[in-house]
Amino acid sequence: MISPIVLEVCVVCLGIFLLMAESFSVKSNKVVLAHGAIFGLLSVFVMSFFIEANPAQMQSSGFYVVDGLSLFFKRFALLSTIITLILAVDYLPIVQRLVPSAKPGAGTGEFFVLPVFTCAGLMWMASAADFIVIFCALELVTISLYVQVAYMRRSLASLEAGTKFLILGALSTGFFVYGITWIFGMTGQTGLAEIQRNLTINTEANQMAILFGLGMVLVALGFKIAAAPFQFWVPDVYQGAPTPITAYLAVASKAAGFLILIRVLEPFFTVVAFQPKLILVLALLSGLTLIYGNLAAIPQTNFKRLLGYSSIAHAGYLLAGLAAIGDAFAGRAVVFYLCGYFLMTFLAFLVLIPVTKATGGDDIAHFNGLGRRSPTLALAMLIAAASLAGVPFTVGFFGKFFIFESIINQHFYGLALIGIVTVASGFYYYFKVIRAMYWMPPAEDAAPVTISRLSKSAMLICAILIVVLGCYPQLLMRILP
Amino acid sequence: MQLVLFWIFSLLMLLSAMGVVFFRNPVSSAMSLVLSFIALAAVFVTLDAFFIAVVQVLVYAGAVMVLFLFIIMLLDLREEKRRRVRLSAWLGGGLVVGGFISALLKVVLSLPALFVEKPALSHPLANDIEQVGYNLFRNFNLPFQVIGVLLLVATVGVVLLSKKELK
Amino acid sequence: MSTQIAPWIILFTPLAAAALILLLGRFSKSLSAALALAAAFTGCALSWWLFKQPDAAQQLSFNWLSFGPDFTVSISCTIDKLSKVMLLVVTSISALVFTYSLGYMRDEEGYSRFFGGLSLFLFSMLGIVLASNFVMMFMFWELVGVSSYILIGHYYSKDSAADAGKQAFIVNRIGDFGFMLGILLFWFATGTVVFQEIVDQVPNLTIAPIFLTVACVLVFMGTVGKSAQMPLHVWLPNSMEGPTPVSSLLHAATMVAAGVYMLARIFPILEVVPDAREIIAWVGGITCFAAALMATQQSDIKRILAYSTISQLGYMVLGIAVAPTSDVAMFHLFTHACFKCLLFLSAGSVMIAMHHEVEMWHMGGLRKKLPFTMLCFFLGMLALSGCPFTSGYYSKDLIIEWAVVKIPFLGWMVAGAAGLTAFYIFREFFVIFFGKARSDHAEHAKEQPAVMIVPMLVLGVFAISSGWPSIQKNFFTLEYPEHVPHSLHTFLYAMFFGGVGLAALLYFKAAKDPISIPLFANRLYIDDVYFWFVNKIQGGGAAVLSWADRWIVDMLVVQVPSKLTWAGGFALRFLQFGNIQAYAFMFGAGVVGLLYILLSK
Amino acid sequence: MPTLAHYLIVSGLLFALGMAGVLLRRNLLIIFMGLELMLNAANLSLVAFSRFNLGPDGMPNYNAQVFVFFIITVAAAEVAVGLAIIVALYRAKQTTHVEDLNTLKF
Amino acid sequence: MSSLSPLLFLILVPIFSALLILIGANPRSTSILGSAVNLLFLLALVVFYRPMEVGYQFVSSFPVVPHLGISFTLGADGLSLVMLFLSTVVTLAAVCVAKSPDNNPRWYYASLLLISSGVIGAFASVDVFFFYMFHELALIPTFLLIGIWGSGDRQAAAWKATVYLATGSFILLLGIIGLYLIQPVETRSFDLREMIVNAQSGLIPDAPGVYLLLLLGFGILVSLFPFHTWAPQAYACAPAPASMLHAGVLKKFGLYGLIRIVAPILPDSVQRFVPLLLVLLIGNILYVGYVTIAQRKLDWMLGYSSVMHMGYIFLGFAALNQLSMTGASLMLLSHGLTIAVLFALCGEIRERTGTLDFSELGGIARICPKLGLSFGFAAMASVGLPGFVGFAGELLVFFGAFGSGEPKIGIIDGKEVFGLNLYQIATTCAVWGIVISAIYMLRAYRRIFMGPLPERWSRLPDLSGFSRAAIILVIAVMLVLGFFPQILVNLATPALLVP
Repeated sequence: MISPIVLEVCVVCLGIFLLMAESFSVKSNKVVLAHGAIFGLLSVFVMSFFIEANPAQMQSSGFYVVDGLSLFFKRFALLSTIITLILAVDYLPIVQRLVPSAKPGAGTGEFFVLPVFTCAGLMWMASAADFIVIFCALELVTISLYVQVAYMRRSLASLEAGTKFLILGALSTGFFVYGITWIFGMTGQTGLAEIQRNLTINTEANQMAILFGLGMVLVALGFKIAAAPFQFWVPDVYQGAPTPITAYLAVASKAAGFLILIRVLEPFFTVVAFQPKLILVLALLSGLTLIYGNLAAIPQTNFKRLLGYSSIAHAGYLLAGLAAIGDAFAGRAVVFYLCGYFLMTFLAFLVLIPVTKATGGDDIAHFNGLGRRSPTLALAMLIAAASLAGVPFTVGFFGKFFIFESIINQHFYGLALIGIVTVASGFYYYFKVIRAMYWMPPAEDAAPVTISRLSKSAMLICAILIVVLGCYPQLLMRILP
Repeated sequence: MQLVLFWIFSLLMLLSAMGVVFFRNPVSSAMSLVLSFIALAAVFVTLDAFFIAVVQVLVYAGAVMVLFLFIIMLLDLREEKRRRVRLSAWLGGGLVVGGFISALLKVVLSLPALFVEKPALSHPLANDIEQVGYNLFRNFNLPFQVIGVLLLVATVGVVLLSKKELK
Repeated sequence: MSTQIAPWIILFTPLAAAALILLLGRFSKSLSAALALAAAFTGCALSWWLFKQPDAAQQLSFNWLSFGPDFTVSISCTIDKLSKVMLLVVTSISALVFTYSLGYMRDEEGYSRFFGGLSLFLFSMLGIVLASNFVMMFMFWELVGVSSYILIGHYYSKDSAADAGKQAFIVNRIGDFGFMLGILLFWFATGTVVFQEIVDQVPNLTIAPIFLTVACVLVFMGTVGKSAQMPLHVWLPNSMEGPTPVSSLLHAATMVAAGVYMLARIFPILEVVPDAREIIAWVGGITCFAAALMATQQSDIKRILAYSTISQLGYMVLGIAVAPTSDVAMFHLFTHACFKCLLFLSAGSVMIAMHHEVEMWHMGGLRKKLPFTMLCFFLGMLALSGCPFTSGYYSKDLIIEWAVVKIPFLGWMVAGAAGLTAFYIFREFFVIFFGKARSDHAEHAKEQPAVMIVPMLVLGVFAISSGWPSIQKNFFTLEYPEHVPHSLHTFLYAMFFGGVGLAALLYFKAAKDPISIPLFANRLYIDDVYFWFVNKIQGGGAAVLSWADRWIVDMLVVQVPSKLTWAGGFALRFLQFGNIQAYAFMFGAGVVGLLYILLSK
Repeated sequence: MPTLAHYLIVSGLLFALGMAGVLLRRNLLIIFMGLELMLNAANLSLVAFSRFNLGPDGMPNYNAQVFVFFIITVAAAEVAVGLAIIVALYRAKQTTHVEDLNTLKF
Repeated sequence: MSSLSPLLFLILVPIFSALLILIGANPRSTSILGSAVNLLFLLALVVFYRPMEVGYQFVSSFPVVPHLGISFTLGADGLSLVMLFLSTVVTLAAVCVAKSPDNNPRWYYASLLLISSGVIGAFASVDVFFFYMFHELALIPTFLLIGIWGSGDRQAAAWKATVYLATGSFILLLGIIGLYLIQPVETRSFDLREMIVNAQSGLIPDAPGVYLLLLLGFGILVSLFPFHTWAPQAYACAPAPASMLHAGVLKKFGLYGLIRIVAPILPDSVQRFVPLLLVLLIGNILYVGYVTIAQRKLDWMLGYSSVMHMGYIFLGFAALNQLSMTGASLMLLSHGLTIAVLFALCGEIRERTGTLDFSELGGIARICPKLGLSFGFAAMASVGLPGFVGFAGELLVFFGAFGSGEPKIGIIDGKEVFGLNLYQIATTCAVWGIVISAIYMLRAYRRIFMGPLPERWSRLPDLSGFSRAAIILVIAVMLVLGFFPQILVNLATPALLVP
């Protein structure tokens, strides 16, 4: 058996190795770095199956936990990084154009390396069982993402997105730290397990202070997962960031946020006094997020931005699932939803990049006539949009179904009612893409759409998984922690 | 005596922090920020956290502030021009800040335990450098390494973002 | 051949013929005609045979829809005196009219379609006759409606024919609405739809007289529609747009009489509901008189006959309402079938000779050109007008007698209608056959071939003789009222001769109508009121509803919610106006809000 | 003697001032300074908590101080990256005003 | 239990045909062949069906989400067979009538087949969850069919129908979840059989909220007044085969669900809201009926007429007795067949003349007698003429509904009373509907096929080829079943669990 921490060490080593390879290589084509990274991460992914989940055994004096959930999220992070790298390879021409470089290809190698470090951060987050580790890993992820969002320095949009992300991210970090401070102050601990132990012996006055701290921690995590009203950065940053990074933000970063949310809330849910309040807050956040994400998406015309709103909307559903955590299956429902979200969002981005390259833009109008220009891509997008909207026989439908089953079981009828409006809006805006692809005639000067083999196979896997899991979700449910 | 020191440094810190917020010239803001950092270091000392106080001065007042000033000079920032005063922004900002402070006060004032006098340390000359170092390298080994990677990434990022032309 | 099988053969041969014509008709015209004729003659022969047989105790039946005891609709044949007589009438007249049609339709388009329609009609009509329960009757009731629709609209390229067919169907449907409700009420009260079983339960029903009255009146609505009683009579004159054999068979002899037949079928129930009978009597009496009035001012040879039919149907309905047995009305139905059919066939013969001219003022002097036709018309006319010792004399006077006895006012009114009858029919006769030829066609008219004349002559014989007591006693068991005022007979004679005389005086050689009564000529303006109602009230109302559906219902249910959602989205978008500080502010506001929720008790 | 409440309130005020800086100032650099103030406020609270809640051995809870150490490090890294982004932005757009950053909206 | 259900074959054939078409097989012949195979296979199943046995046959079950009791359970009883028959017949007719469009014929046929597979799946599912899922399979194909190959204001129609139906479906999903959750925890299941067992053993409480959700959801899908406005527009704008499948089969899903699922499980809640439902369905019959009269175009008129006819079926459901629900089942079939033929013919007319406006058409029967004859048959079937299966359905609905409820007629407490209860008032209104439907149907026939033939239409081709065969097939089915409705009754009635 391998020691679990080896996984992160391998990833970090891979990153460092790649960095060195980048600086010593003379070739201008850095794609080989990406391939190396993908291969390396895949190996780590395979390696992860040789690790035994053992919740009882705390590694490294209580900072590092290896339970099923963390292993699952490690794999989640690895896979999303791999797909981000695939996207990045596709996106390379655009990055090259928008990075100021003295010679062709300069400054693009790091574009493939930074996600590897982010991945390491995500994996640490997955195992973090102590606020300090959470904080450090979270910052590793966040700071590396600042760089990646602002990466295309010749694009004002990218810089603007980077700045917005930076300021608001730092603001949320401030709250996060301050919140942790208070929790620490009241419990004297930073480890989640110890906090849980201390919580039970707290006075009522202390509880208020703990809630004060916890509230601020929630705010910071709300920022990560794009919950309203902490979501304002999302559409702008998603639109401005390099597309692969947008995908990475949308999937990996959000999933990590949810994981941390689950982990952090777990000890507090055990306290009877906290439970109703926390659930109320989660439900409120969920309602706001659902309404904001879905309604504001309706008038969108830019597809990337639309995906930004969509990611807010999905955060709303996920939060609703968390609010219903009292239901025995709500936790699994949330994780299942995240996996579905992973597949469909990445599939959408996988289609978006070739379309952007061929048409020069990422508006919905740029998808016009895709059904005739490239039936395969259009089909993939159709599947992605259908799944995002929650059409049956896609994984998105089951995700929504599980969530709503849980929330109705927990009697959150208000959320269910909001769900009616939001699901309807969802159909509207996701189907706008389908309309563009199939109803609209293609633009006359559109260049032919080409797809690399790597992204084609990624697309295929995503699409097939969406449909297969949409028919037989148990396949995934069974391996969920 | 401690109380006096506390008040002096705290007020100094808060006032200079207000300076950061209200000075219109960025350089003045930066200078008051330095002052605020140093005052905070002094407050740390009143809390027997000598190591942290030193780090505070070194890292913040030393490195971070130099960075800030450098950038201010580099960008040649002038005084903020008087743009239209956004009353609504000030009002809204004030409300939010006020709301936050009132929430904080509510919490603090409801906790009688917070008004207990400072207990004496069992070992008045506690070696906090040793303690912090011990913890850092033994217990907190994992976050420490994470921070290392973080710094590496930050370095790479800064190079990538600030070099005029990448080679 | 048993008496159980025969009715089934009678019933289904025409359906088979219709189906075969549908499938094969386009290959051969004569095949279609042959099939239809074969069906009609088979039916006719079997009906006569069946009439001679004693009633079978048990009839074959098969369950068309069955839910056990609650609700079962079976297709089964009732063979009793009533249905046997009606079978005779229907099949015999059909056989004659079918034959006549061979000649009448020889040059017409849609020959096969015509015979197909006739066969379908025969099937449906026989179904009504044989029906043993309300639902079966209702089914065939609807089917005669549709075959009538097909046949009236035979010349569908003509707007008037197309409209007439549609009108006939819809007006009949209005009657069926009531009929259906009546059936439902009967079923609700008795749990069955079978006539005999309902009749068996009549004693139980009489404890709720209002209910029974309502049910009977509703069922009577079916008659009102089918037998063209006021106020649903308007379709019948318009139905004259169909080919004349159709008018003759459906709209004079058989189909329109189905309503009366149906009343006769449920006569045992009606017997115990005096209120309903009173209503029926008034409807019949008023129809009888008003239609006769309208007939006096028409100039279309078929329309006069149509109004006459309505009027005569009024007699029959009245007969059901006032006479102690249904046979009184059935007797008139029987004689009327003969003479009215004859009149129509004669009119058809005139029309053929006149190249489909129906305006009688364009005719004149046809007595020399069309002697046989004139003779037939004359015979039918005598019977219709109640000339002594013709069939109509016996049957009509009996009804009038009963009416005078039961409801004197109505009785005297319909006795007056008898005079009107003599007047309008002789008016028509004189204008067509006497005077000078008033158009080219009239001058060059030619007599019809034997295939048309022979059936007419046969009917002529019946028209005169069928009322003779020696003949009718084979078919009916009549009851005669006692205490009939003596003046009545005198009055009736006076009416007959008065009518004839007045007609002769005014019209014997008239070249144009010497009198003009717009109220009658315009059918008491009833059609105009309906037209106005349908176009303005119903059409306008529907248009308003349609508008409301688009602009109110759709707005409320679809547009407003969707637009609101859209507007909500549009408004929320403006929170996203790009400024970091605004974002930070909302972030901060969110923090404060969240803290307050968490910290509040 | 100042009590824990003193420190916490001072730290809270510092945090609020930092927040005010973020909310009210329009220069990105100064906003960033505000963010640093917020982190400092957290540090102050942490140290105060660590000093007042003595452990069983009667010594401060040094974990908190380690945490402060981490926060300072992270803050430094964040400042470095943040300033690099601001410099890049300035190079591209000649501004550090938040109001000029409004191409991405709605 | 574990052996594979032959019904799976029925579901998969259209899907595989669609895939083959997308891959490159000849779209038209593949889809016709696939649908024909499906129809024959279904007829074979009907032959092997044992009508004497109670419960589902050809059952196979495969757990999909064990912790929620969801399993992919296929099975058929008489009623499902009837609906499956409807689906396969209409599918065959639809693909026969379909004319290959110029753009993207592959997707066109594939979409049709996907809808078909969805409805077949829905009717073959015993599991309520899959029943729902399969229905939703039609959502995207419908969106594409109307949006790409529609006519008129197709975009607006496609949007409206899709988003509105999706909303309705979601409400329905919430209702179904509610239905699942009101069962006692230990016996919760989505399996219809188990749900009914629960209901029969009194374990399911009266749940008005759940019922209202289900009614609203199903109601939107079935175009219950006032949620009907999507339907006429969508049907008017959709290409003929899509309208056929949608109006003919897909829309029956909702009523089938009400009769099949809601009636036996929540009878008390149904009873509780009967007045509301009666008012709404009278809205369907009378209000929509008069709106239909005002239509000036055939496609809109047919759309509204199909909405109107839903009212009768709702009446059959609301009365909740064996007669009426059997009547409703019969009407599901009859209306499906009828409206399919009507839309097919409507498409044929549109294809020939390019217009469906009554004021521009006329006298077409002279030039296209077969078209006229078929339309005549269909119109007569639509107005509920005896001889067509619709008559039996209407009759049963009327009788069933009229006999429902507390009697208010006769001698009650020694006093003579003559009053109608709610059901009877509703039935009276519904019977008036037969007049309304005659008015609009005959008017349409009159305007299009009768009257003088305008010069511009003097050279229209008559019905021919596959279209003719398909239409004849459907009409023949209507006639045969109209003459022998007892076949259907014997199949459907045992499946109806009357509370």
